[in-house]
Amino acid sequence: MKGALTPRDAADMIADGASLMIAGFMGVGSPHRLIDALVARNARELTVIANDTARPGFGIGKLISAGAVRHVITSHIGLNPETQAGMIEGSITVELVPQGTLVERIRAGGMGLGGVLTPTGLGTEVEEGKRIIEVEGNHFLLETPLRADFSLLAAGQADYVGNLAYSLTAHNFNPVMALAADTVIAEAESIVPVGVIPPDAVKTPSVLVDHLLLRAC
Amino acid sequence: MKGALTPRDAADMIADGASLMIAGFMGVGSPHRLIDALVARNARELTVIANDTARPGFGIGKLISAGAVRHVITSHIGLNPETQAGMIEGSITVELVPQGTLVERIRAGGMGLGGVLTPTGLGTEVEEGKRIIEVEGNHFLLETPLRADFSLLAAGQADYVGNLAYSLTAHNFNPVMALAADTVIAEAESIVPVGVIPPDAVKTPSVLVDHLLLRAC
Amino acid sequence: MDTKELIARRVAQEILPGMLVNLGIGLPSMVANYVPAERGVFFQAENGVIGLGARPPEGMEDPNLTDAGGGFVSAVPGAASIDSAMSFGLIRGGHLDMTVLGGLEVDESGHLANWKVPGKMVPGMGGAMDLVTGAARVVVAMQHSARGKSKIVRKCSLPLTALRRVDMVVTDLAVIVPSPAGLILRERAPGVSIEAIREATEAALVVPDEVPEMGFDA
Amino acid sequence: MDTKELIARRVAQEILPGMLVNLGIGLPSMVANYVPAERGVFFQAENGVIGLGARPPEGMEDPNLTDAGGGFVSAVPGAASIDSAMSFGLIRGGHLDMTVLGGLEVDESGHLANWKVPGKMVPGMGGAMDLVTGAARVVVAMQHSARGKSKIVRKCSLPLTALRRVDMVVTDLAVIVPSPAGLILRERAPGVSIEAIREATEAALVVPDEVPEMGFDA
Repeated sequence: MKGALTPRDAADMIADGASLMIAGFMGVGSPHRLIDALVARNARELTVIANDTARPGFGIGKLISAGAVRHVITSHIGLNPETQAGMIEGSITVELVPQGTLVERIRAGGMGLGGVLTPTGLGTEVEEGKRIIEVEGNHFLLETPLRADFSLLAAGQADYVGNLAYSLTAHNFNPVMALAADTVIAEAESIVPVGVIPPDAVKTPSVLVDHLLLRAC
Repeated sequence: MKGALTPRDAADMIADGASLMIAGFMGVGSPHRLIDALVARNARELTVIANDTARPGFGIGKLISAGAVRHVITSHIGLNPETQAGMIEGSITVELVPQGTLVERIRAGGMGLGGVLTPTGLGTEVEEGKRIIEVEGNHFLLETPLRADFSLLAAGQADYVGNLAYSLTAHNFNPVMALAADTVIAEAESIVPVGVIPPDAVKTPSVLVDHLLLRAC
Repeated sequence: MDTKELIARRVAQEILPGMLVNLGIGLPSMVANYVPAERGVFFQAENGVIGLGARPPEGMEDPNLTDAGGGFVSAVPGAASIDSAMSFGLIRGGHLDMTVLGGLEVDESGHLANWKVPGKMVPGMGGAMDLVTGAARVVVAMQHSARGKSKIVRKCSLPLTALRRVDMVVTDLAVIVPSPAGLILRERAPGVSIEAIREATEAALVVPDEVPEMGFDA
Repeated sequence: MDTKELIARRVAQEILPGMLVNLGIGLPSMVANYVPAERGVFFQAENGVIGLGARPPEGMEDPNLTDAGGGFVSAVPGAASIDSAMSFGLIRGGHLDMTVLGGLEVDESGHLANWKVPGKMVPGMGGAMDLVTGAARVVVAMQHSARGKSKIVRKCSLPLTALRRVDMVVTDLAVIVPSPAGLILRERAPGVSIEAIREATEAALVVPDEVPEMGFDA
């Protein structure tokens, strides 16, 4: 862990055109301060890998509304009509991935696997262009790893060395995304002294976190 | 969760010839009471899937000493000369699997994946008989899922519905093995009322646990 | 009883003690209202909680505890938080006893389409493809028709959610069980005739000698 | 200074502030003794702890906290418990900055063999194959020879641990850096001549103009 950043410094670190994994599920467990900072610095041409694009005015929806996003790899955009409109008019390209496949592709990218075989998507549009592998008489799609330049995470608690703990349904994609980017930036609801998060409660070990946002004022 | 069992009832449930995943790393995080009960009932011809066979007189080593094991799928037997001797004289067959591959194969078996691609083992003896799959110019071994008839787990705490929490290095293979068997039996150092293990501290959700051993006296 | 309540109550009867059940957004989520607490059922939401409970009292909502639609929920005693990898490990790995999903079309092969209307509505599959592929039992809860058009069709015209045959379809008119022999009409909604169901259904139905009315205790 | 201490102290110099480091059982585990706490290094053991610490005071040992060899350890402030899937995710995914492993043979291609002597000793690869495949840096810490026979060989006769070229070999005689051009002799142990190293080494060595002695502060 390289120390605490202001949201603005973090947003400046993320160049236009960068690929970002952004944690969260309909905005729950999303790094809202980082998102606001990206909107504030007028980020452009981002690729976003995320479960969904939340809704207009909330979470990743703010990036969509601001026109910051060029490409999305996601499982669901049904609750954000702006993403759907952007897709139809061509300002945003969208790659739809089944949710369980999305999380495994991210995990594979973070954990050094060359891919995983899943039955999900067999015989559907998701199959198009993918290799089908037979194992013991059953067929599976070969799904390949995903990685990004940055992962943007939101934790309930962080400690001074960067260990993260999450709360209830705010876990979602945070633990896997923590492994799958070149640079990992996290924000936390509270930052506590080392030792306050006991080893068994750490969900993302500090060694994965490059930067922590300084505490919210 | 179907309620608490005596170790003896649990051992009676496990027929000779059954395949067992047994959690633990050199005996740490292993279900010692279940192992003792299997030795006591003179179990025979077991297949054991486990990280290692511990050492003579400890953990899985007790099953080896008792002659209960016919086949082992494991990453390491170096600290148990009895397993090595059994392998050489032919009373035990041993399939050696790299530790990171072993845990991914178990996870794939438990999580409905048809396999994973790993670079580990490429160009070594581990490669023999396996398919090599190319993804974006890199080569990987296709490793297939593992499942068993039973998973035998050890938790630090269990609650009345079967939620499990683990302590420090006693986690190891417990969380993945909890998904990868037809029947999951767990023992715990303590059994506490529902609510004592908060949702964020549960490492194995109760829905995966079929039986819990009654408290140790 | 309105048609949504009828569907939700009938689906609730399929949920047996101790099951782990995933309920989709919308109509399926209403099913929870008709499953008595003493049945010991755990509801899962794919966003990461096992043991989903009712909406909390006003002012007690936790922004870190919602259902898959983003609505505030609570957690029952014995609940567990899980991340997305574990959530879909449970789903795809066969640990989920039942999923209840909405549908756009179900066809004579028992195939479900529920994630895309090309050129019109592309919400994305979310967790639906994994749920239909992996859950031990798949129940579709939907209105029998939309804008006068049968949603039980000969062959899905919309993109499929999975190749797996769903196990049961519950509509405001009927309970239908897809099988290798086709769609079996198992139950009628109260006061609805077999003829009326046939008329409202594009697909061919296999009609047994006895097609009882759905039964409701209350 | 005995040869094991010499090797351990020299390897310790490779460990930079803030690194995540895995130490193998045996000689490699001694390296931790020579890394000052203020360097802020986290030691990982593949059995599932990040932030491995020294053996606890007598009577304070926790049976649920050991190193990969089963020996009692402690956990430093900021430690984290992880399961085996995460442990090897860190290793294989390139998150581990360095691993220090023992060796049976290293050859001119930089290949390591350390898990099997066919017909004699078959301990199994444990985590070694994943470690050598995935760690950002692989350092082999071993005696230069065993029973008078060089362990730095032309070509490994024992089964390989991985195809990946190891990054450094530290022995009681030398520091050797495998490269596409062969094994480069980088440092000599104090008082050991280049000639003595050549004689003790089966493999061909690339010898630069300057081959300084290992430097030790204390």
